[in-house]
Amino acid sequence: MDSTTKTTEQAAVDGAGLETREMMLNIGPAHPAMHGIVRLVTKLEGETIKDVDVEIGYLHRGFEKMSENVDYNGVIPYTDRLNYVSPIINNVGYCMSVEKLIGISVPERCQYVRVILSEISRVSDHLTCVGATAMELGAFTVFLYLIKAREFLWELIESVVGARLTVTYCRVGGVKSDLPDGFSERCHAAFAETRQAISESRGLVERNRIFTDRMEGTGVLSEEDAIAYGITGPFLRASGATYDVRKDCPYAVYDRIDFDIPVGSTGDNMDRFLVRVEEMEQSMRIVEQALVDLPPGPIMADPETGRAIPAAEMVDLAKVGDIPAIAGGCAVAGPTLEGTGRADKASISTDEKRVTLPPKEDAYGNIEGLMRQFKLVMMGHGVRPPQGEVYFPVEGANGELGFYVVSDGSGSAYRVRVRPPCFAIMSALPKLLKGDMIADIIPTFGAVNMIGGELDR
Amino acid sequence: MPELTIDGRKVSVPDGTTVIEAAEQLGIFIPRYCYHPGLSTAGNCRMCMVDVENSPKPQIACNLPATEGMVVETESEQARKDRAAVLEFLLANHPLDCPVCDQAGECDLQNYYMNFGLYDPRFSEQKVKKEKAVEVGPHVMLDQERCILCSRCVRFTDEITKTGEFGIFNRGDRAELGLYPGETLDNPYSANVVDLCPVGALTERSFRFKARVWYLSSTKSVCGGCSRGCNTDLHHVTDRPHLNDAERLVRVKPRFHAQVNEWWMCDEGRYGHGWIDRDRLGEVRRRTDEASRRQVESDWDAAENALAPALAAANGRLGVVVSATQTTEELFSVREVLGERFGARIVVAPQAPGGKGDDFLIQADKAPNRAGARLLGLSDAPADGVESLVDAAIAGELDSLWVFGEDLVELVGAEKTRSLALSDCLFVYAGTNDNPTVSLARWVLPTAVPVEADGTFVNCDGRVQRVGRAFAPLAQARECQRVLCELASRAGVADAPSWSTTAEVFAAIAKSTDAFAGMSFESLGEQGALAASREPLAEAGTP
Amino acid sequence: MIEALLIKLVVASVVFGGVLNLAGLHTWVERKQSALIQDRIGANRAPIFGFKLLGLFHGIADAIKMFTKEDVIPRGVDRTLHTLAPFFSVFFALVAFAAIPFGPQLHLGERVIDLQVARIDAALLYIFAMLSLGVYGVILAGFASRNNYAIMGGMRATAQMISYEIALGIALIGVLMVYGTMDLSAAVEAQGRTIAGGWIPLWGVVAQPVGFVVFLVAALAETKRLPFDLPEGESEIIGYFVEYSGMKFGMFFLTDFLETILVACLATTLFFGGWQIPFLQADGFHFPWGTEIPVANWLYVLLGVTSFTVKVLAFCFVFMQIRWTLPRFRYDQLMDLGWKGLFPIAVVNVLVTAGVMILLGGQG
Amino acid sequence: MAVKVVQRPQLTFWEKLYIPQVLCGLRITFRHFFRNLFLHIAHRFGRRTGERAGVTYQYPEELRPLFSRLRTRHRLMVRENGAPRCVGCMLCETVCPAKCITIVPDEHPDPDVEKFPVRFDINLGVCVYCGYCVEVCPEDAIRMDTGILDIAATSRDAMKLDIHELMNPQLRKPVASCELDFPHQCEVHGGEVRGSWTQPAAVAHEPRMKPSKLRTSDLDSRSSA
Repeated sequence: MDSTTKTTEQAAVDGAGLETREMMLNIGPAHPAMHGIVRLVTKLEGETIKDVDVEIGYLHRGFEKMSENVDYNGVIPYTDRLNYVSPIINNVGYCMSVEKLIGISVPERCQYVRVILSEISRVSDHLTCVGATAMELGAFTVFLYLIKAREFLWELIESVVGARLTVTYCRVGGVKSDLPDGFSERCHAAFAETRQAISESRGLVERNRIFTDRMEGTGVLSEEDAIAYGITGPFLRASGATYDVRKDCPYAVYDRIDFDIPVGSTGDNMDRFLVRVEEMEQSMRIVEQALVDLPPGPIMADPETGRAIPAAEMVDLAKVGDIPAIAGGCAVAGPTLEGTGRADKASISTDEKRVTLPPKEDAYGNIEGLMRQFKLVMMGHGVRPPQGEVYFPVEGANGELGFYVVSDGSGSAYRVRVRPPCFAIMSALPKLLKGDMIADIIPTFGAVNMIGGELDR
Repeated sequence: MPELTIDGRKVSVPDGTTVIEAAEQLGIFIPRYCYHPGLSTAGNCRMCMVDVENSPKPQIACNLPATEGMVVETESEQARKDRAAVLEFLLANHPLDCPVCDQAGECDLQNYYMNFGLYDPRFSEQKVKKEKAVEVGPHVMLDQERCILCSRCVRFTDEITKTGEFGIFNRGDRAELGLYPGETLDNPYSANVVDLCPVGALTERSFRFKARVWYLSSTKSVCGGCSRGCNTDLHHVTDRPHLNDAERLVRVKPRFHAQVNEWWMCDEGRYGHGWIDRDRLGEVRRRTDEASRRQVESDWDAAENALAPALAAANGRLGVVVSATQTTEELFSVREVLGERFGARIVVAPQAPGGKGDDFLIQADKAPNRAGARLLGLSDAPADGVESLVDAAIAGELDSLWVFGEDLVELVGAEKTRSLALSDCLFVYAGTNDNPTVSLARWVLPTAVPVEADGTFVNCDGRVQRVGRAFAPLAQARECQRVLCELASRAGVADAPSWSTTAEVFAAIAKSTDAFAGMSFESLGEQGALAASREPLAEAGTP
Repeated sequence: MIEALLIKLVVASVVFGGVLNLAGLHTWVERKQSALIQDRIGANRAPIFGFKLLGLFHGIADAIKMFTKEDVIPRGVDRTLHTLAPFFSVFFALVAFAAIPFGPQLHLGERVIDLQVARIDAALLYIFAMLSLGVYGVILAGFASRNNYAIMGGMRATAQMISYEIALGIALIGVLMVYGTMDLSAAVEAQGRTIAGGWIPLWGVVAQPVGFVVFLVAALAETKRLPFDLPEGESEIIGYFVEYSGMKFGMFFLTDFLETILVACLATTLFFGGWQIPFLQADGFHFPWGTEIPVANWLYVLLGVTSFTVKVLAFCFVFMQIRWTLPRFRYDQLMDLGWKGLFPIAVVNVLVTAGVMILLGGQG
Repeated sequence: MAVKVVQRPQLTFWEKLYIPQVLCGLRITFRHFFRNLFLHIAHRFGRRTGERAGVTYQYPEELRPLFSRLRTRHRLMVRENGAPRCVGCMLCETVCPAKCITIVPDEHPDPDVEKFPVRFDINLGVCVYCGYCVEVCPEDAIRMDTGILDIAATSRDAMKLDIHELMNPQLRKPVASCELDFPHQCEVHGGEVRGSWTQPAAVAHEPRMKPSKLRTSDLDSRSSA
């Protein structure tokens, strides 16, 4: 504050009676750089920013309130739209908090699958963030190279999940489906493309003085300030702190995987850029290790999963009571349900029958499975965690993503609260921007990687 | 008074109590299919198996009398395994019908599987086919495949209605529930077997495929079908109008009340709710002019503007016909506003002729609140009270005549009603449903039906019971007491009542009427309370 | 007299028509080139009778769109200036082309035709003047829009154009000194000479390599395209034309392309021999190893015009490539580069050139 | 904890002069440019078709290869006799987080089916493509595997798919004809299908309940058929 007033006084002296006025500039809510919806009310002196007021709330979706009105699994599509660039991490975070609330753990393979897809999501998130920052600095080609790489990762996600962005993949007590055949090979191929795109993009900008001049020394935030603001994730690590939920409070199987935490030294935009670039490499490393360590699912261990019976036939036979004809068979349902059969279900979902839907064979072929299916879907009958409250953090792409879930013992949450990583960073934005030039909003805001979906919920 | 231990907790119960009842006292629920407190014990489903100390075998809790020092385990590993095994047997021949079964959502097979079963299915034999979708009576549908042969329905028809239509035929896995040859399940209490059936074997025909039970909301209420006042649960759905042909009230289920109806209710009351969503009066209507009988839509404001001055000028030249189907609160507000403030002559419409009762639940008087009217002092003493009132109106002795909810055409005949319509008397009809009288009135005021408004009925035994409010009044319809309060204040009455809730009206009743003294709307609760009355009430017997 | 006028008219219409079409074509090139750089396919629709021609008609579609779009004039703007600004921009960019020679003299019978709209003795000064006046369009647009973004864009553009014009001008002084003329035709003709025993043509880039680099950078800055597109900076301040729509916006757009072409023309004319082809002289090829191929005048002119066009297009291509490669400067960094980088280099270049010329005895 | 401090680029003198890095960048962009240009031209002549010149697809003409699991527009599965597989159990309507499914069931003459939907609408303008409906369907009656991605429409009404469009993905509004075999017959009037839900189904005209005559002996022939 002191420095600001001083410059004003100084300006008054320099101006020697010439009247100078501050210029008010509304950046956003409809502004190309304000991806997502946010408004920066800036006070400018020439090109220099004297004051910034960040206004959020344009994208309020009512996530937390909606979560109270649907059952526990019904919240998952909503979490897709929190950080819509890395939705799987949100899925994982929410599901793990509910699992903690119920007190169940998921099979190891499921944990690996969650880690693999989370890290792929993280890479795609960082690709978007780095690419968008570069694009807003004018390097459009970099953006498209990185988006191209993201495309390969999204195809990877599509092959597992059945959607690219609105994944709805995790379930309370597991994930929807197992990894498909040939996932590992496709994954390596996609990573090769990603690495190529990243290296080309680095070649275009990293040592280019135009770029480094824009990034270095702008948006500087010290480690103490970052911690004081409650900032987490790459933004905090760029300032030099080493906090990472995956290391400090390991969940799933992160404690078994070897990876580094990249940290910066000065806490400027250049560090954030470099930390994100390095994190992508580390994430790919994690995935590669996890693919090696992935415990084999029963599909691989036991090829004898029974005769394949089309689902419709199975339903019809079961309906007339011809159970011998379908007993031991494996249901061939629609392609979107690949990887949800009995063989996969055991390795990707907990065996707690009160939490997860039955394997398809049971739902189609016997009354117990059918009843279980109904009980879990019918309103007010589904998953019912015991009374209690729980907080569970995961390392989202932007930092610590925590879900605080309160259960009153009924079929839907009493309260769901998200700790979105963007929120803390956005509150530090005025401090980051004050004193910089108007053009510095672009790299700084880009490095914040503001995601309206999780910021405003 | 034997004292026994169930799951480590001690309880002492009267002699002859079974373990299942003793456990219930402790709040421990033992799963059961065949056991029903209102029926004799059969003990054939074997679901209620518990571990008893010093007993070599598991015992069925429903038929095991509590004895001194008995130690019962309901949650031991053995008991769990037993129950799961029983369930597995029961489900062996159960068809995969949840998708088409109306019971899904309130089915004890589903509930117990998730709570007590949870075994991995092993059955891999051909299931036995039996008949599906059999009409066993006007209200009930039977699916023999789904039946688990608990025999509750058989015992109901044997013990409660004593009509004995049902029986279990054949043996082993061919055993099936059926009607005795030549029988149909058409006794007046037939639909109770649907409530009794723990699975989807017996379902209601009127509810068949109308909605899913998990969409239904429930409101505690009282049946208005006769003066018995059976306690009910109203099941309704308002957020999915495509279901149940857009009718909001989907079905009525009896609610246990030890003194009134126990677990049962008659079919007449259960299926007599169609009028709530059919032929309802939706908007205020008025006659275009004196001569013409054409009615046009109007609104409450216009109605109050027109009727309030008429009331203010009535000065005793005002007649009111009320109905014993109205809640006590409605009747009371009519008495207080029209009777006390405007000096109206109030006549209660007499009991409709031809009503038949029986010695179980059904009463001959089909009006649910005649006792309430009597307690409020609105007696239907002269049998021709309505007729003389209408005559007076036609003769010009009355300035205006208000009719609440009754069909004058039925009471005094079409001819008289028509001449009333043509007379100078201001004929106001306030009611819920369309009838021949409505089109003759000068003003038609739509009022809320009991399920759209709170209120109380006083049954034939003098029990004051609350009618629940399930959903908002339809279209422009308003609660009767609100209409009257607003009219009174619009007419400039100095001490116009200003009740805003039913509880306030009831408090006023309790203050002014001895029979209700000491009661409050809240204290009535789910069980109701007996009105203190010295007068003999309508002839009635307890069930 | 009338005949001479007609000839001028034809030449003028060929030049301006050609340049405007080239600018239109630029939109297509920009799309397609960026697409190829970025592993995309680029615009390939807008068929006419089923012919798509790799999306060439998108320019026409754009033009139709621009013309038919609603022309919004926001409330509170200075209507006159707001309307005038785009015309200013386009006009000055366009008239500057008048001084560019795009081919050698054409002999038509006994008539000698200059392939140049106006042969001006101080052509370079004229072009500078026109370029400088172009700033008015921008500042007027920014000022008249009464919009903070626009005014910032206008101020940035003004500062940038004025700063870089100085470096640009000084960079060209070296060239002037080498050729000793401000007449562009004469400058081009001067570049027909060779050095090193006739092996290397004495193009400006050979004589003035540093001047060329400075010119190229400053000229790019003049065109307000990446990495110097601060006045637009679509992710920062959107630009001085933020309040324009329809064809008025289209005119600013067009100006951008026209200026690119103008700068490419200038670079060609001053540094890459204009319409000259190495070893080709008015009467034919004279190769340093002694071979001579006679060439008729019409062919000579044709080759000259082709050579000029190819060079201009090549420059446009490179400019475009740079635009899709580099990020954008920041305002203060841009000023630093202009005043602390290019300006001193240009001055030193002039001094060195002068020194060398004195050493070589007055001739380059 | 393995911590890796990122290396900030230290620019050399030459790099600070912009030019080398500009050239370096141009090398990358030129490489892409000429490679893609070459491939485009080669593709024109039918050569090197194995390598793609761009990663983008020409959408309406050229569809991206979709993974089998991709959730696309819904369809209702059809029995061999042309009737819908759906029995109207409403699990999908219940689970749908967007509440975009509307089902009205009715009695089916076949006692083994019992129930079928006379109305099954999905409002695609509201659908979030979570796939829950497919996952919970106990009859394998609804699937999201049509591969149809272009579900755009010019009105909100056209985004509401009725049972005809769902059972036959080829059908789009206005429905020209109804070939579907319901227990009732549909009639098309100017693109509008009537007879199914405005009018009660044909079976409803008959006595609503028909006692089943199915015996266990019939089973063998049924299951073998």
